[in-house]
Amino acid sequence: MNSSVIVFPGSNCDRDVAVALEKLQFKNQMVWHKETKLPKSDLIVIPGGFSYGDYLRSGAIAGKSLIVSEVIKAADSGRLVLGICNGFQVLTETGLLKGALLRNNNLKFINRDINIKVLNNNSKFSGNYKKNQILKMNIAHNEGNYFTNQEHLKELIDENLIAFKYCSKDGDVNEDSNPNGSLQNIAGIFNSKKNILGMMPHPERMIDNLISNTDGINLFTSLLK
Amino acid sequence: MKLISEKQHQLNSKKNNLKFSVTVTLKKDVLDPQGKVVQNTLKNLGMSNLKSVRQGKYFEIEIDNNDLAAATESVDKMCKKLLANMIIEDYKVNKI
Amino acid sequence: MKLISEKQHQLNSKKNNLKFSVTVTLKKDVLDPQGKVVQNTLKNLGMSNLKSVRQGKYFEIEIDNNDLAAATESVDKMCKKLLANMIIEDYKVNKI
Amino acid sequence: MKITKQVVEKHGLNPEEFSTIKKLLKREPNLLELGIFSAMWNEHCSYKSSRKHLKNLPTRGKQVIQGPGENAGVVDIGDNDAIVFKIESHNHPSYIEPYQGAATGVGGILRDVFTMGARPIALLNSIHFGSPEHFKTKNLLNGVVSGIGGYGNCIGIPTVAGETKFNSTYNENILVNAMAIGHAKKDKIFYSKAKGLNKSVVYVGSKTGRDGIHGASMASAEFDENTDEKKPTVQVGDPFTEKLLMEACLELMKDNSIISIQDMGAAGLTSSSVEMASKGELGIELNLEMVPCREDKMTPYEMMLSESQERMLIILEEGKEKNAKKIFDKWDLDFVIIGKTTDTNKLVLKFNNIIEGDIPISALASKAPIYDRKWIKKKLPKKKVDLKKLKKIKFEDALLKILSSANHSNKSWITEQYDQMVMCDTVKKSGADAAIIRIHNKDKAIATSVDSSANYCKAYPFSGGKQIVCENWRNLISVGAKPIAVTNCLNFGNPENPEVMGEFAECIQGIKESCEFLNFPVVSGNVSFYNGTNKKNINPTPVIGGIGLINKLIEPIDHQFKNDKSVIILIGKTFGHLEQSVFLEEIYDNKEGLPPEVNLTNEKNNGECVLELINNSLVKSIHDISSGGLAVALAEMAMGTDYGVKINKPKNLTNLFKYFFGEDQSRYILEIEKNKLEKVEKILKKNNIFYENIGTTQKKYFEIQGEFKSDIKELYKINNQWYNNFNGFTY
Ligand SMILES: Nc1ncnc2c1ncn2[C@@H]1O[C@H](COP(=O)(O)OP(=O)(O)O)[C@@H](O)[C@H]1O
Ligand SMILES: [Mg+2]
Repeated sequence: MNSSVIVFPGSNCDRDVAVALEKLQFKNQMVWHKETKLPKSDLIVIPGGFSYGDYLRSGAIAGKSLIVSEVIKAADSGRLVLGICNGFQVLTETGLLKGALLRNNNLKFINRDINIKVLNNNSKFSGNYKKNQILKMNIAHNEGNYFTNQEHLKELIDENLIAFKYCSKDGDVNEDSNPNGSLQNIAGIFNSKKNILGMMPHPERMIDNLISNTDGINLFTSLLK
Repeated sequence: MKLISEKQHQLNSKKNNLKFSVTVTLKKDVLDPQGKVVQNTLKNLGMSNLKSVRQGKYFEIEIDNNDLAAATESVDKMCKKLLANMIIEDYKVNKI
Repeated sequence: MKLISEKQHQLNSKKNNLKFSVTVTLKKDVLDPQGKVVQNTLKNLGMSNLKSVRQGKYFEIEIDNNDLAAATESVDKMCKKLLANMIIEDYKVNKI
Repeated sequence: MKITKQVVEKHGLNPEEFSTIKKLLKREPNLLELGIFSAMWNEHCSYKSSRKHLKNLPTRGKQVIQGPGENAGVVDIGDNDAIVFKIESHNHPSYIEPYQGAATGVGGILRDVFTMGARPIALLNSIHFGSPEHFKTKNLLNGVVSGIGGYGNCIGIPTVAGETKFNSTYNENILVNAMAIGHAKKDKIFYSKAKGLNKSVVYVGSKTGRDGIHGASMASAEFDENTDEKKPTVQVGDPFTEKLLMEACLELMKDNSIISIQDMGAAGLTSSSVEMASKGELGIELNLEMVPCREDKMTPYEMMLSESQERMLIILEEGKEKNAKKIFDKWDLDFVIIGKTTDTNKLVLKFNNIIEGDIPISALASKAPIYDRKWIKKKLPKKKVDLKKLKKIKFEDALLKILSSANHSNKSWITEQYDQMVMCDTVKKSGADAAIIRIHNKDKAIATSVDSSANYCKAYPFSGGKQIVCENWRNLISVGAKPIAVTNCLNFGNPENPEVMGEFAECIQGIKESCEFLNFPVVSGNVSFYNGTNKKNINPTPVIGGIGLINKLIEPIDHQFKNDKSVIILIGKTFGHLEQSVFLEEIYDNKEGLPPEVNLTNEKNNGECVLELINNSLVKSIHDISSGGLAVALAEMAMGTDYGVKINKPKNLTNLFKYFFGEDQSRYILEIEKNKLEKVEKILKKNNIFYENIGTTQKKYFEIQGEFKSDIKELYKINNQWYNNFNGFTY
């Protein structure tokens, strides 16, 4: 499977996700944001980091770059797009995913291992997980507080488009297990066609027991099916 | 008041520049954690009669153009295109 | 001008609230990395007659007090104590 | 402008120094030249008060590729891999503007590391604040922590370890020391020494603004009531641009274009150009009208003294300019040829073809003043603390009070604000005795930790200096690493005060003895004098940042208990030294007496033997005993795990508090599985190591038999609540 990782000035998890993709047998290419054409790829990844320093709003400026209009075209034609952390923020800024990511409600950057629950495993991205499986993931962000309007929230729920929710070790989804104030503990969502996934936790950080665990592997291997 | 602004305007015209202020604020129904924390902190600092704080962004934009209408329009475009995220934010443009 | 403000004042008095806007901006010679990036982006988006952008913070503050002088003073105090860092920033308070 | 006495004084130069300048120039300097002398001759750049003593530090070793004198130290870790690292202070700016001060401190030290061709792989920090009750502390603490995080997170380098301390000695002068570590190929290290004539001198990075003019001089002057006046010299950091600069420089370094490269740190363009020329024994000529400027109408004086961040100076090989420029264009950074190397041995500054300054390089560098400042030996306290005279306290109350104190509470509320995992090579992060960072794509790793103990150093600078090196060594050993080299940041008061100078000289003597004995050379460092206000100097606070090597990373080890019913072994002798301990400080506010002495022979033997045990996979978990003594160390091993301990009171116990809270050195606690005990004891005996078998792990409870028993969850809670109580709501 071919993948491309888009690199913006200020992206800093680009190498991490490329390592994960290659380790899991993707044929990966890095794509510099100034390029005007995407290489042929089945999966496009927008990595974490601080594109353009997160200045103005996180993801806002990257959302206006040339390559992103190509990503939008690809997404519209059904290609798979994964936005991790800053990538999720970029996807909301481009409108590929609805809603917005606000400042964490404690106004601090949070880097911590948290748990998420797989709400929907019926997607290209999550097929190798079990429904309601609890994963340990790592978050590292300033703006992960997902917000959307009531109408869209209803759509997310009715169409089962919430991919992951923050939860406790035992799977409780409540205020105590919500690290950043995110609406309904949302940690990741799909678009309505489920070919786009945006998520705040970093699956690429969870592929190696020496560093953390291997809970992120299934996200990448799901895609290989 | 008017006098000063006119004078400023003339001054600006000379330099061929117009200056605008833009404020971008979160929509009413969007939670403003920053504002809330500022509010609490101020209360803890003893500002008891504080009722509410909302926080937003502020921009000062200089345009190299002395056609006020055109300049205003282009600032408005900047807001829509980049400065404000219309899903969660409102903006206001003022000539200064 | 005076008239409006008085009327507003009366209106506010009823609600017993006064509202202020505060803008906090970086001092003139201080680097504004955010403004710089915003400026470059706008230019890249084709806003060719843009001369400069400086970014700052904006606050809307409601005070539960109908004594304008006292309220203004307390907002001023908030700026000095918390909202602005006087070493690198300036602030402005306006009654709105 | 006429150079009056006042103008000279304002530049921080005394009358003797000024007359030396006139002699060196054989004329009066103009204002630009005076500014340049002032920048180069101040403490920060010239090390004029410290140089004489720094010479005593051991800097050599088989593992050392580059010792002090370059942007950072370089050590060999085998397989053509090298580690580049350094620590630096940003104390004064951080006190004035905590967020930006701390952020630019991180930015500065990162540039020191990637200038040498290394990709930064980890950040550390040592931060010292005034007492928690002091009205400024909260704001400074929150600002500094978010500034460190703000910069490191944005640029994408994990912040993996550090230390945070509170003491009223820092009420008016906090300490913010940042350390950066990079990885380079041994055969591809870049230096600042210029070579060759007529080579292009290139300016890259951010534009020059009016910020930080006189910043370097500020860093070397005490605070006083007029500190406010110095305020506008704080710089705003731009981590985004630094990230671009870093990537662009590392990209350019891939081929052979660079002759010499130097970041513009304190004293900006001045110190970078002088340093390159001085090391290369060349001259440099700059055309200042070429300097990319942020503001209109900047003068040569402002350009030469600006401390705008995120800039570099590069000397390029002939013909490489075009390609190099392409790289910087790609990253949207300025790239301008602003001058050339010459054979004049002078710094010549032209502005629109008019010579504005002309100074022999040697006058700025090798002929800068060096002082042999007066210093006096510390008078040693004679008194021993008489425990019988102190109010009685229960063991339980003492332990809980220490665990809930500002200094010993859990610091995860800080470390969670730092991205510790980005780059995906962080094997052990903050919370461990030392962090472990894997070398990318390899199965070896480095360990790193920063340590200080200002109370010990205040009481007896010589043993304090010895102790911090050993503590750092112990922390590295405790994660299974072989200690290889250190960097150091020496934070002291006013060097013109003979007592302060004495503290400085003696601390260095202590550091020297330990480093020499342990083959733990100093490869880089930084001196920060004039920490204090209105003649009140801070306690001497040298900070040691150490690097250790783990050759084969199989089963990384840490200090958290792993199993039920393991045997707990205490290595090293416990005499019960309580003077200068946390126990006396926290419970009785008593700061009398001498700090514990380190026996270097025991230190080395114990450490090497522990390392042997770890390397033979005989140890389940391990923790060194530092401030707080045995009780606190045991609690730290238990908190956050499912296992506590059951400790037997020793038979020959003279005093419970001495045994459990004494801070005798060179000690470790080891968790050993029962079936491995025999093997372990054999190795310990073979090496003549003193050890005691003090108890076992058990589920759920932390217990000192007949004295104290608590659920470890309870201890954990207490250990974690300090910050929330302190902070409440913050901005
Ligand atoms: N400012 C900080 N930044 C990063 N890590 C920190 C900081 N302060 C404390 N820590 C971490 O907290 C832990 C405890 O610190 P400390 O008590 O100084 O450890 P030790 O006694 O082992 O030197 C260490 O793992 C250290 O890395
Ligand atoms: Mg330790």
